[in-house]
Amino acid sequence: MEIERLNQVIRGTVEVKRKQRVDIIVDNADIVSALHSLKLFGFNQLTLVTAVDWIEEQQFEVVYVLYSNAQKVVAIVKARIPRENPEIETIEDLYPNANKYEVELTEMFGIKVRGNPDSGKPFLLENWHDLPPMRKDFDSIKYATEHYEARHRKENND
Amino acid sequence: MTKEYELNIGPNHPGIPGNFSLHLELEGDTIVKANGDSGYLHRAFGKLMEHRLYLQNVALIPRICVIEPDINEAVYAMAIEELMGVKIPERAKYIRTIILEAARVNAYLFGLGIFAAATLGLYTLMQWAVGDRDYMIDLFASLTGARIYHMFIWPGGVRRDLPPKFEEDILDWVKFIKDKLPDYDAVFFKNSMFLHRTKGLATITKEEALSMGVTGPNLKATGVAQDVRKDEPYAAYPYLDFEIPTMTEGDAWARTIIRRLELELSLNLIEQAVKKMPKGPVWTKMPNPFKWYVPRGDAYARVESSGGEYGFYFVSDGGAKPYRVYVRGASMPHMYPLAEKLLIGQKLSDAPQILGSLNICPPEIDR
Amino acid sequence: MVEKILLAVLVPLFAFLVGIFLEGFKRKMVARIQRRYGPPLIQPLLDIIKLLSKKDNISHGLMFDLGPVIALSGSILTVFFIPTPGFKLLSASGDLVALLYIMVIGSLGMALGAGESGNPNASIGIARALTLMLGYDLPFVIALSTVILKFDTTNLYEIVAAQSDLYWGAFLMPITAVVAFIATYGAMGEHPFEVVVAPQEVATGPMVEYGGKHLGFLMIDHAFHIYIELALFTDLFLGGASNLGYFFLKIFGLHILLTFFDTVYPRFRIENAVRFFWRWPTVFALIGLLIVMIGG
Amino acid sequence: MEKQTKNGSDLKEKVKEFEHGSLISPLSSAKYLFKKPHTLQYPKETKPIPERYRGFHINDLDKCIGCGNCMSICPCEAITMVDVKAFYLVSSKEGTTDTRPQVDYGRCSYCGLCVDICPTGSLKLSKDLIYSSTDADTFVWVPAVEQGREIGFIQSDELTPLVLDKLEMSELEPDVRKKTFEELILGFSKEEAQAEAARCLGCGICMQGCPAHMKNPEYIQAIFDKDFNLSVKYMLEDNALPGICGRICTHKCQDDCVYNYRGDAVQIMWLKRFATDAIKDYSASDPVRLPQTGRKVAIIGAGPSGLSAAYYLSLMGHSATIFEKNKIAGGGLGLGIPMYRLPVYEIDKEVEHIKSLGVDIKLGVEVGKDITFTDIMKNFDAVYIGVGLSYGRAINLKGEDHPDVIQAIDFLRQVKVEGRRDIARKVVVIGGGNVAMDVVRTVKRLQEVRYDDGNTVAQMASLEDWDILPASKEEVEGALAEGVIFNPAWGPKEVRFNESGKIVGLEIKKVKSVFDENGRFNPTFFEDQIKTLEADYVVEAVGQMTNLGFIPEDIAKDLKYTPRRRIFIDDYGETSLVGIFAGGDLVETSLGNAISAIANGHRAAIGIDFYLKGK
Amino acid sequence: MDKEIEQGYNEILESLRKRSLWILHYCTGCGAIELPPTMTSRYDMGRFGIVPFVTPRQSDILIVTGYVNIKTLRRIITSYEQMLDPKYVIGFGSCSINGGIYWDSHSVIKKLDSYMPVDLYIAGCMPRPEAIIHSFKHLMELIDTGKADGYRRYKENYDFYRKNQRKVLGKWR
Repeated sequence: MEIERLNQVIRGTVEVKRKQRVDIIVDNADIVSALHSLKLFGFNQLTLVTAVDWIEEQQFEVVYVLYSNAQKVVAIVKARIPRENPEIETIEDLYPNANKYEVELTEMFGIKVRGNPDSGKPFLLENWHDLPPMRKDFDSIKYATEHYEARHRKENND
Repeated sequence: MTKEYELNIGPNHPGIPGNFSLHLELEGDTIVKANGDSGYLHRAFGKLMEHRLYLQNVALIPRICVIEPDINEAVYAMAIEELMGVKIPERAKYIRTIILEAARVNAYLFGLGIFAAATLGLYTLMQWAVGDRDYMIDLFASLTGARIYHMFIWPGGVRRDLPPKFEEDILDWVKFIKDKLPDYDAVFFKNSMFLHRTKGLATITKEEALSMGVTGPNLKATGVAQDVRKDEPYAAYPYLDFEIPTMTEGDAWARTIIRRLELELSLNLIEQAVKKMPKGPVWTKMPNPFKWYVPRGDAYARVESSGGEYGFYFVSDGGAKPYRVYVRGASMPHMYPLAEKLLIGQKLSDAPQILGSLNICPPEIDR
Repeated sequence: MVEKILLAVLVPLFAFLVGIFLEGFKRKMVARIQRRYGPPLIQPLLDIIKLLSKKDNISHGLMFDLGPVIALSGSILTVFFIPTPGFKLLSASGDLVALLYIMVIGSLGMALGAGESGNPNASIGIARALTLMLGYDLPFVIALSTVILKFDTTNLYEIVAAQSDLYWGAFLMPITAVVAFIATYGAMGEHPFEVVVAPQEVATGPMVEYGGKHLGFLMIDHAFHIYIELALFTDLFLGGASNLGYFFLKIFGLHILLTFFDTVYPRFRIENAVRFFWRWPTVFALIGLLIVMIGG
Repeated sequence: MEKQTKNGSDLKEKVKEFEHGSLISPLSSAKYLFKKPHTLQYPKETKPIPERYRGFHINDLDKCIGCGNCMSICPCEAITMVDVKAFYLVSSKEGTTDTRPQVDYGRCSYCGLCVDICPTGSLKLSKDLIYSSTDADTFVWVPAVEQGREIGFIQSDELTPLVLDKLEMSELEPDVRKKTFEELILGFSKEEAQAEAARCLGCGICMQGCPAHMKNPEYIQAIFDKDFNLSVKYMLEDNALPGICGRICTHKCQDDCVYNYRGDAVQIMWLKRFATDAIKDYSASDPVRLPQTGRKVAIIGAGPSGLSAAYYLSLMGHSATIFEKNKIAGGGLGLGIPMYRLPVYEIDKEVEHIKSLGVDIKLGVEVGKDITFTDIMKNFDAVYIGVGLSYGRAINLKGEDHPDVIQAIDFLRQVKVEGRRDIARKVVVIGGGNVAMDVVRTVKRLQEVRYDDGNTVAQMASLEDWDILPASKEEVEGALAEGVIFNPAWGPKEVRFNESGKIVGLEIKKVKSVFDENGRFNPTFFEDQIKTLEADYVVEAVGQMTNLGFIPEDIAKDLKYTPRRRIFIDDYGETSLVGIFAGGDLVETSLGNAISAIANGHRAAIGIDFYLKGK
Repeated sequence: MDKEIEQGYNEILESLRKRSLWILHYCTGCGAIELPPTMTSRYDMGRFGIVPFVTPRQSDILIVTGYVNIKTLRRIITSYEQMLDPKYVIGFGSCSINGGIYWDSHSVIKKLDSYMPVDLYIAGCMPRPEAIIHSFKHLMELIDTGKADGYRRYKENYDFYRKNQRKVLGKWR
């Protein structure tokens, strides 16, 4: 197993974080090609796709976690994309189970996924008109207080 | 018989494992299209955790998956321990293993019982299995103080040491379940009617399973011995002697039998762990909860749940609260796209079996 | 005349009480196998009272309302035709052919009513019920023919009379008896043939939209149904009985057996169920018929 | 390895078992028809509830101090602290509040974190979790100890999220420190300070105990966050002299700290000291300064209360002028506190900081002598009197007018300001307070420096016994370690002289009781139990008094006093005379320590501001 | 006189009715995990004639097992309206009373009784089987004394409930 060789196949930084964990940081444009190479390299399972909202840097970090069944290594592929009009390319053709993760990405972060026909369809939420809820600038406490009334607590109930 | 129906199954439908629904398009009795509809249990744990201190989250996270809450606690603790570079005491590792395996047995007993009742109409197994599971729940209550949401595994180890006589009690329970297993086998697992209904049903191949990110018993049923307990051992698994059961058929029957075998394996693991458990402390001191900062960084912690690989992708910005947590439930790929694909071309009456055999846990999808 | 009216009340009452007792007993027995105590014996009665006392606020049209009534009246009518020791009400009573026709009324009423509800589950359930009927009716009819051939009569009273002194149909035609038992089992819709109601698949099928009083009627109908199927089998193969107590005991024994099977087998797929009935029971029914034809 | 392969083959065989079904095997379940069901027939039968069960709360209201940590840790916001005075008699002990936790069982998740965090251990969970009601509002109540509710989940001593043990402060070894006037507390390193700050729960119950109500949780949090400027900013909001308080404060806050119930209090004072030491000057930490108003305020006395008043007045935009009779600023702090506790440079640092805001400190100007009080009244818009108790109080001891019998305050001033280094070999200090401690430890140091043969004695005689000794524990322990001899519960009788008029000893008598039954100071003695302490020098450290002689008679006659002969002031420090404010040790609300004086000064500054605005 | 007879008749009915209660089989939240143990052999609530049933039409009790997501709320209300009178609602655990641990979630309602009448609340997170049986006994008592009248309240205050439902669900029908 030559994880070190990953450097030659992938444009981006590869760092062996610890045993069984590899961090790979790539550019937005290289996500699909990097994942493609990784799949050829043996990372045949897609564990999850998600995003992190780095609001101070005005960026989203899209995270793909892959698993190599043969080498027993988890690769975490990260790419930063701008927070304004975020868009990524779909990887559904590479990993069929990416579909719903990408749908979730659109729903929860507002990141558009090009090439995913379901992107933008409601998945977990129904009738949602506010900001995508997992964004840092969406204040769920405020939303919950405004929309769902709470029980007024009587004091000194004994 | 080519009349086309559209049929919504669920969310309040006994054939559906939990609160979610299926939108089916039928031609006669045959499913031509299946769409899952999730979100009935969506609580946005990722967001809720961002509001809470690290210790407060210990109370929150078991609620993600009610069938097997302890995996959440374990995986949460593991993620934080990795980021903080904390080593946990040996005894805590064993206690965690015992809890996780007992919870797994509970999940299997519950899941198989419900599977038998809610898909095949065999209520007897459910009545037995869920009833027998309750003794372990009582033991959990004596160990942790609560029946379902234990909030017992926390970063650094476990919350309390074992109560007196717990080792004997749990061994008694293991023996009790082992004695009951032949009955379960007789009435369900070796019942020709069950074989008849599940053999050859909804078969997946190894390649399909791998490409869709399928894990756990569903993958083991296709012949891949992938199990986090072996691949990336956590808690006390490195010290225990066990073999991952696999089957090659990949159908609903194999998936069910794998779970039956796993059940037995877990019972054996509990026995081993109880016998090997050393004395000593059970907790590495963690900071004061109000000033508990976790160093900046990210970690992906994973464990083997009863459904498959269960993980937290955990990001900390160095503050007192998690910055972002993504919960990777094992059921997500099992439902989307696996179940949606498997249902196509099947009879309506088999839909509950297929869903049941995949052991889909809706709260894991909705979170 | 008074006697007739009295009988017209007493016979269904007896059937109902037996049915409801068996239903209650079934729950107790199932519970026992499942290592619990189960509801009290009169629970089915309580359920029916509860259901009848409910306020209906939903109707899906006249046929929907009539369905359970037709089903129930069909069942009550059937009861009159089944020989019960000590009661003889109608002149045609006991005629096997007439009985077979009347027995269908109940299912038909149910089908009509449920079809009206517009719920796809109900339609599927009805389709299943009719399909299943096709399934168990084939071996059952062959078995009946065998019986008719054997005793050379279509009158149940005569059949019962012919079986006196332990010359039971079951001993005379064991194969046919087993087949008829299985068919009866199918007709009662218990596991593994519980495909019509199948809560997990079609959410109680035909009954999906029925609640309250409608469901109450259906449950009464079910009690009759149990009685009818078991009484018929008793009359055909277990030699009927000379008095009510004896008759009841035979039914009771049969029911214990049925309940036990119900508890330990999962459900068939509908097409499997039909295929099952058309395969072995039918073949054996034919063999039984052959034996009778050859052996006289 | 052998075993593993065996397991593997076992598994394969096991799988084979399941490959063929049977229609007969299910029938074996018939055996249960003849076995007793295992149903637990609740409510007829019950099962025992385990020891650790987490049910409804039980709260020992007497033990509970209302600190609110349970509320802060609750992940569901189920707990609110409510005022329980209406139905419960709350103790008025310091460090407690009138509130008790009220639990909303429409929120509670029964996690037990509140129990684990509870500092007093009053909160527990019960074994009872059966309650149903038609009214959702009845799910909120204040838990108490209730009949029939058994204790379930309780906290553990070892496995607690609290960090019970304090970080030991490093200090000079007794053998070293008794020979030097170097500061004996070495202070925290950055890591130590953070570790100690990390212990704070942030409940803020300590703020009540502090006379100045400093924002302890906030500045400790800032220390934990390594933002020392912010930390000092929080301090300066209520305390103009944080660095000094970080060294010599009586730290009432630490006495109230909730950790006292289960472990060691957070060392708030040392943390304060660390933060002020960590930044060179406070200019980045000053709270918002208001624009100049042009009003002038005179402040008499540059003690802690005067400096405090001046600081806050200048923050509010008034110009403050301080008149100090001594050559150095700081009042009692500058004159009386020994160097090993409070180095001079620390006072200078704080005074310079106050000066940097434009406060004019006129040193060596004694009101009544160099400038008259009337002039001040004429030239300034308001006057603040903070002259403190700058004169030692005599106890009318026989022979006390001897030159070798000295008042503590004079002695300390001589040592600190005038550089006195001579000392007798055998010294007795009368008194048991912190001043007495300062004196005796100073004496010890002087002796150690001057006589290197070790043939010296420094001892003290106090009325109070060990258990009621007013001096702080740390001081007593420090003194004991340095070799000071204690004579507690002995009262002074008279000073003994030899023929040449030199002191030879102090005769003392055994104390029967210090306070009478009403709790008033009224010592009684066993007149027959008498012993003599050898001494050739006696220091009286039993109290101080003030001298308001600088105020002209016609003004002073309207000045009201409290029954205990302190100046009467209202809530904002104003005396019975319009425009004249007072604070510090002069007034009764002061507890005779620096932090109270600082707090008085702050209060008075606010009062003066109101007064000036209204004028 | 007629009235008294009717009343007496009703009383008898109520006392019989309470002995047969069918639960709608709908796992709305995590509290549903404690229902199977209560239903099955260990606690066997079938002893009191309480069994799960499949469709709303057949059921008497709607158990709201814990938190209610807005997506679920819509289905619960539909199910509730489909049930036949008299019908009862049991709010299970903390979440149905005041939001529970999900008080700050953007998709979970806090006060169930704003949207539908609730006859009985059970404390706990989640209530243990004993508490569930206890509460069923309590509900039986309420039915016996005619106090479980949520379905009547729903009709009387229909506008109030509808307004609240609209507030969170939008104009959904």
